[in-house]
Amino acid sequence: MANVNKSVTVTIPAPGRIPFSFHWLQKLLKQTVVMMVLLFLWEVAPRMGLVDQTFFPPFSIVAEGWWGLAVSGDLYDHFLASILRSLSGFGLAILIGIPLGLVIGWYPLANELLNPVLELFRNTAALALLPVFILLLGIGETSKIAIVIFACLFPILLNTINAVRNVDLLLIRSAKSMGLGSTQLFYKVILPASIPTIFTGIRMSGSASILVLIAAEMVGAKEGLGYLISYTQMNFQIPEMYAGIITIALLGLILNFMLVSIEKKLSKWKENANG
Amino acid sequence: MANVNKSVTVTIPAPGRIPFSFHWLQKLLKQTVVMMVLLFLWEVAPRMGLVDQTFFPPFSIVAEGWWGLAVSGDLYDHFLASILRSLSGFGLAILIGIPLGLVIGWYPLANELLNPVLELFRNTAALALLPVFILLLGIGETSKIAIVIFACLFPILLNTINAVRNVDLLLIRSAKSMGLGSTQLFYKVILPASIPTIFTGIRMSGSASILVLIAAEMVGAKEGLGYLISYTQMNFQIPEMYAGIITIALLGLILNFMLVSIEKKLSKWKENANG
Amino acid sequence: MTDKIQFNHVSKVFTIRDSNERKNGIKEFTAINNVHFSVKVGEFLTLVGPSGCGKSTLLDLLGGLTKPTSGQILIDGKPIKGPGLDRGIVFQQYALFPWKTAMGNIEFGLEAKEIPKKERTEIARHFLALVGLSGFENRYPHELSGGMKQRIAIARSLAYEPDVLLMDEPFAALDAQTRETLQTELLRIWEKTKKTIIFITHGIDEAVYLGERIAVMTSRPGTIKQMIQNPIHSRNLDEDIRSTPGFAQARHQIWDLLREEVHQSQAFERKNETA
Amino acid sequence: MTDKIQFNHVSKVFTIRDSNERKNGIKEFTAINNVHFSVKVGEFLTLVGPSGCGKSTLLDLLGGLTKPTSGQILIDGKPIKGPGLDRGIVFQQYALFPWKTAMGNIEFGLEAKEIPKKERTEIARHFLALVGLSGFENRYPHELSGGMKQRIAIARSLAYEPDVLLMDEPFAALDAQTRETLQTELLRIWEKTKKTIIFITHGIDEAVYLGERIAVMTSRPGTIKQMIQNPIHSRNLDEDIRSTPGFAQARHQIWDLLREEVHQSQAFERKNETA
Amino acid sequence: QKEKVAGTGDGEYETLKMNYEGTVGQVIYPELAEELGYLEPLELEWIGNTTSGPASIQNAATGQTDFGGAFNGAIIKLIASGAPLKSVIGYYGSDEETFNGYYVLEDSPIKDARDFIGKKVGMNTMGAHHESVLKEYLRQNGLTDEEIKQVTIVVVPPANTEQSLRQNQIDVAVLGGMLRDRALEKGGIRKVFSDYDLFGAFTAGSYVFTEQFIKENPNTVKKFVEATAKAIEWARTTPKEEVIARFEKIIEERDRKEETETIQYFKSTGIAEKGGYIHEQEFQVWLDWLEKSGELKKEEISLDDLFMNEFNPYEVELKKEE
Ligand SMILES: Nc1ncnc2c1ncn2[C@@H]1O[C@H](COP(=O)(O)OP(=O)(O)OP(=O)(O)O)[C@@H](O)[C@H]1O
Ligand SMILES: Nc1ncnc2c1ncn2[C@@H]1O[C@H](COP(=O)(O)OP(=O)(O)OP(=O)(O)O)[C@@H](O)[C@H]1O
Ligand SMILES: [Mg+2]
Ligand SMILES: [Mg+2]
Repeated sequence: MANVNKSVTVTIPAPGRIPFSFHWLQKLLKQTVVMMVLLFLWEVAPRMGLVDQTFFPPFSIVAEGWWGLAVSGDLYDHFLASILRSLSGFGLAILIGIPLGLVIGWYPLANELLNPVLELFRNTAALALLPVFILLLGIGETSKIAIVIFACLFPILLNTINAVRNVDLLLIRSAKSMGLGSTQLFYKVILPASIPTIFTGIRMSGSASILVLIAAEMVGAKEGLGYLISYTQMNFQIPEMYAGIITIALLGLILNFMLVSIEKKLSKWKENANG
Repeated sequence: MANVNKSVTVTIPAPGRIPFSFHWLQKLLKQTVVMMVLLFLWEVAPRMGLVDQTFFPPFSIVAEGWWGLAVSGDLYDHFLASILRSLSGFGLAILIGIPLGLVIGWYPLANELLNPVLELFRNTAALALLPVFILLLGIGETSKIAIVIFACLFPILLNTINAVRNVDLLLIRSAKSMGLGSTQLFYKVILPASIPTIFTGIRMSGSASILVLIAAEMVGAKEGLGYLISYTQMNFQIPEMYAGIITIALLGLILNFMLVSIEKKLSKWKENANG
Repeated sequence: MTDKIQFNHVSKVFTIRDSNERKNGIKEFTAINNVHFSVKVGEFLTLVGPSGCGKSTLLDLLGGLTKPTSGQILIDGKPIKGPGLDRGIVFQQYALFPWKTAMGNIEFGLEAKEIPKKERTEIARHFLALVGLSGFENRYPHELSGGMKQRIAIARSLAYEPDVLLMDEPFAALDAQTRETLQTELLRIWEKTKKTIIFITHGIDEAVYLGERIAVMTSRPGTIKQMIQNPIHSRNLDEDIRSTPGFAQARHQIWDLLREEVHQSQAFERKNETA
Repeated sequence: MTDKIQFNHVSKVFTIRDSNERKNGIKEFTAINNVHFSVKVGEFLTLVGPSGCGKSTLLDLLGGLTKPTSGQILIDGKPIKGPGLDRGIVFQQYALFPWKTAMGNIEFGLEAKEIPKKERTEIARHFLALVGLSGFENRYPHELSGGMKQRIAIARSLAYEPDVLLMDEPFAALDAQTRETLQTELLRIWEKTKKTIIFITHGIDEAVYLGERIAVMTSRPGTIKQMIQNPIHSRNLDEDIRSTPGFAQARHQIWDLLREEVHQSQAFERKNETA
Repeated sequence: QKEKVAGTGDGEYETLKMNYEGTVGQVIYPELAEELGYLEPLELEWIGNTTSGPASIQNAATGQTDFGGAFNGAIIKLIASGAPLKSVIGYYGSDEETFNGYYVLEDSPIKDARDFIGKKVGMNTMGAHHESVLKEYLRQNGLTDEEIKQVTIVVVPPANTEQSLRQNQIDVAVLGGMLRDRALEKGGIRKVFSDYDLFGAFTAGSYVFTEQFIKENPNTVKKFVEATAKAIEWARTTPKEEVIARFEKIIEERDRKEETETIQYFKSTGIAEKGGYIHEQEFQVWLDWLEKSGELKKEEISLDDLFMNEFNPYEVELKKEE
């Protein structure tokens, strides 16, 4: 899907808008306030007995638990294990998906033949295959990384195929008129023109890599954030469990932020690369 | 993300292409052949001992297992349970996400305030919250549907917000020049203009709903395809496990197909609504 | 004849964000300055001027989409309150609603006027025929050529029977042949309906061909530089009036007037852009 | 003067899918028929004709992007083998590579010619200056106005020093002022470099203003209807040549020739479209 | 929906329907009690299958189910974390036929506790029986806390346990019941120790209710414990073949799309005492252990907080014996 963002952002002026120079600071302030209110609710609701304090401890206790894990170094170990798995699966998916997608997209026959198979795999929920991966690859790193690869591969592969197939015909003709051969055409036109669409796929894969990994780590792991959550849950260390969840959310935010930054850099020649 | 597909499909002519009139039939034939080859490999590889037959039974045995489940009615029960959960979670996410997104997108202040919170939630892997949902909502239907809602909500919500914010300013001005008030503007311009982008979100949610549900059903359920898989795995009914996986893949395909059809119908006024 | 529209010393100042300065400074920017002229009932006035001189701004003011910073605009002697169905705007880009058919688009303004469905259809059919597009009722905008789209936009503005038609370079994006055809058609419609028309254009030929009077604007900040009474009266629409000496002479006069303005504005822009 | 380009009874037939028929029928479609003319070295030929008469097809043939069905096209007496750097094409839409800066785009053809980096930059700078865009080296296409983009496209075609420049309605999408400026610039460049130029246009004014000779084509299937030697020779570029009686006369002659063709082609299209 | 019956006198049950989680392919004693008619007029309402002991008692604590069952150590942890639960009757344990063994490959270098350091032990749940027994074994054999920490615990789905061991993905596999019998049939593995070796015959896990549920439904709970105790006694004293046949019947009749294969491997209940009566020692071991390892503060919890036998019909008889 070669998505060209053609639209204009409509900023409907709010009545009584504040002078512009303060705007940025004001925004940050307001957003902080919203966050504080949410945390305050989290703190107060269990203390007032609105929710069961044992299973939904107040934020301060969760924060304490998080700090304990952080100081002991456990959190870092789990975090590291998860991010390494996620990144290696994700990275391998990129290394497999992009070249394969380029080839499939370039040869219409390949695309025609493989399309239904790819559609089938893409629509197979990765987690349904978790038992298969465990059966075939065991419970070690291999199966965890493999399932991350599986989950990440299809968004990247299908976006790459689409990107290649949707390169503007005009650009191809233009390059041909300048005497470019097939190889040069591929490297100098098809590839750069495809990058933004490919990156959409990469960004989709980024969140998939974490989602699937968490589930995989809950089964047959000895470290990682998914393991941390299920372990602490089983041992009724509820604050620590929430600490693990918060860490995963942060991991997701960081990964997304990184990908958006890279995307912006790579497609700075596009009008609106929206995050 | 208002994605307007501006690109042209480049069909690079393959050498020695076959006369057009047979094309469609030929394509189907070729694709069937590819599928058959894959199934043949699945059949032969375990029989030749390339993979462990216990954990990767030949296709015929899996098909037999599938047939057994289908005839006994078990498969239907599991399938029904899963699809009902998936659809109700998905449906509720739509019912919540779209109106909420419309409101947030329409009021810039709301968007400004809530943006970081939404980003945080969006990047929190839904499955990490599975223990929390179970703790708070129990192991019944509520928590399973709730996690499906969570997973589906954010793609829909964020796409709706973006859709509203990116409505072409020109159309708004045009409608205003015809004397439309705020309410009419919303119903007659903002809403229809947003539909395609909203639908992108809905389609993303569709696959998320299945992925997450499978994982949720693996923990604490008494029926559903996820339960079927984990249960059969525990009981060494490996062919039945594969049968469950195949059924999930089919469920994914069907849901995707349905959503793409609806999308095509709703955005037939668009140049290229690509699936 | 009485005055239909009166501009009384109208100025418009925008406050814009100064993107050059880091500190989010604000800048005042005078788009049009002390514009003072009037248009008679049933008159066809064309308005030419260099790019960025404030032509569209002037039209927005007249359409009630923005308010003047100083001065007053009167229609039928009364000041403008906001947008209204007494004025129809045809925007430079065809601002058709992409999700509505040709018919639906023409009916749009009529819906706002709350005319019953049946009557609406009748009126829409009439105007569709007027712009020569009977038989295209159910086409969506993307299924129409540029010229057809613009004709629909004109039909839409005519359909709700505004007294005044405001047209902002409506033919700019069309190819020469279509443009000439539409110009001829517009004159026919004007003669038939006797609306008051203000027509903005970049093209000197167009201004001379269409206008009873031609207003030439200065470059930024825009004011009316000169009002020219067009000497060409005989409107035999099937004759090649553009190739007559009278046309060439009028054209030359405006060319001279505009030349200094265009040079001035281009020099200004180049300075700005390289800065 | 010797002939640079020779069209020897060239015809082009497309086989197209018949979308009306259900059975995927094929239809033969003659785009141009028995085109026979030649262009001298250093000549500026303009080509006018109704929409769809095969002008672009003719240019594609000349550029080597497609092959004639019958007949032969010679350049310097030798038949065309394929695309080559001896001919430069400027396409109707600015076919700039969006991921390359203005400089990068101009250098593109030079890269294909394997000119060393340093020299490339020098040449590119020279041509950037020639089209009056020094200082815009590092802008990406989306940061340039339409007129600027087209000037870059022209500079790119000039940069690799083709003997023949093929231009397909290069100024069609520009506003009138920019168009006139570019026309003047093109004539300047032509006088400086003495290239052979074939220039396709819809605009009669443009054809008369630019061409030494003007080829008028019939409507579909296109052939050369008439070759007109343009009587206007004195090219004082700062004079308003378009307002002289000589110009008006030449314009009128072509207008008459085209009128019947345009009517014929429009009738044909309307029939087709309502079908 | 629970049907409340007014009054608190004998025979008037406050709640007639009890929500519970079952176990795939197995029959739990309350189910057996229902089958044998001991439970009447109470009824069991199956709401799903449990995934692990800790999850089961957690669901009981949050009111998802009315009772749950888990390893005694897990029960202590949950009570310590603030959930007011009470164990009422034991329901599983180890004896010489039914036990969990810690197996290694025939040629493995692991011979005794010291060899576990730095190795991976695969088991199907964390925080429960297998883990605690392992740690107790290591502790009894003189390993320090530091050394015990170096033994890695890996969660492995039951179906994969044997395979993982044979593929060297884990060094030690905890095997019991059907899994153990199947693995032993194939051969090539040997036992390092078992929970039975360590403790002798002992009851390891109990059913729990929330204190609130017990307070509000004393008669129901009493009836439940009585019936379950009698069912346990029945299973303890009836010939194996007959028990298996009864289990098979129950499984077939309840129609939960299960296999009856697992049940064929039933050998004994493993419950050490009559009617599932809970001995102090069965909690004390884990309490001590948790206190020593620092997971619990000393005297944070007393035995009285953990269990009660007063509903058990065999209490009187057994108390006398003591
Ligand atoms: N909403 C706005 N905020 C700030 N500046 C504006 C706004 N609208 C227009 N301008 C500025 O006012 C000037 C006049 O704009 P306007 O669109 O009226 O020009 P124009 O004569 O229609 O030009 P063109 O012929 O290119 O359409 C321009 O410099 C433009 O940048
Ligand atoms: N690749 C192709 N396959 C089939 N038909 C084609 C192809 N290219 C062009 N045609 C058809 O040939 C005819 C001539 O097309 P061409 O683009 O040369 O016209 P043109 O004179 O350039 O028109 P315009 O002025 O609108 O650009 C058109 O009817 C077009 O539909
Ligand atoms: Mg304008
Ligand atoms: Mg063309």
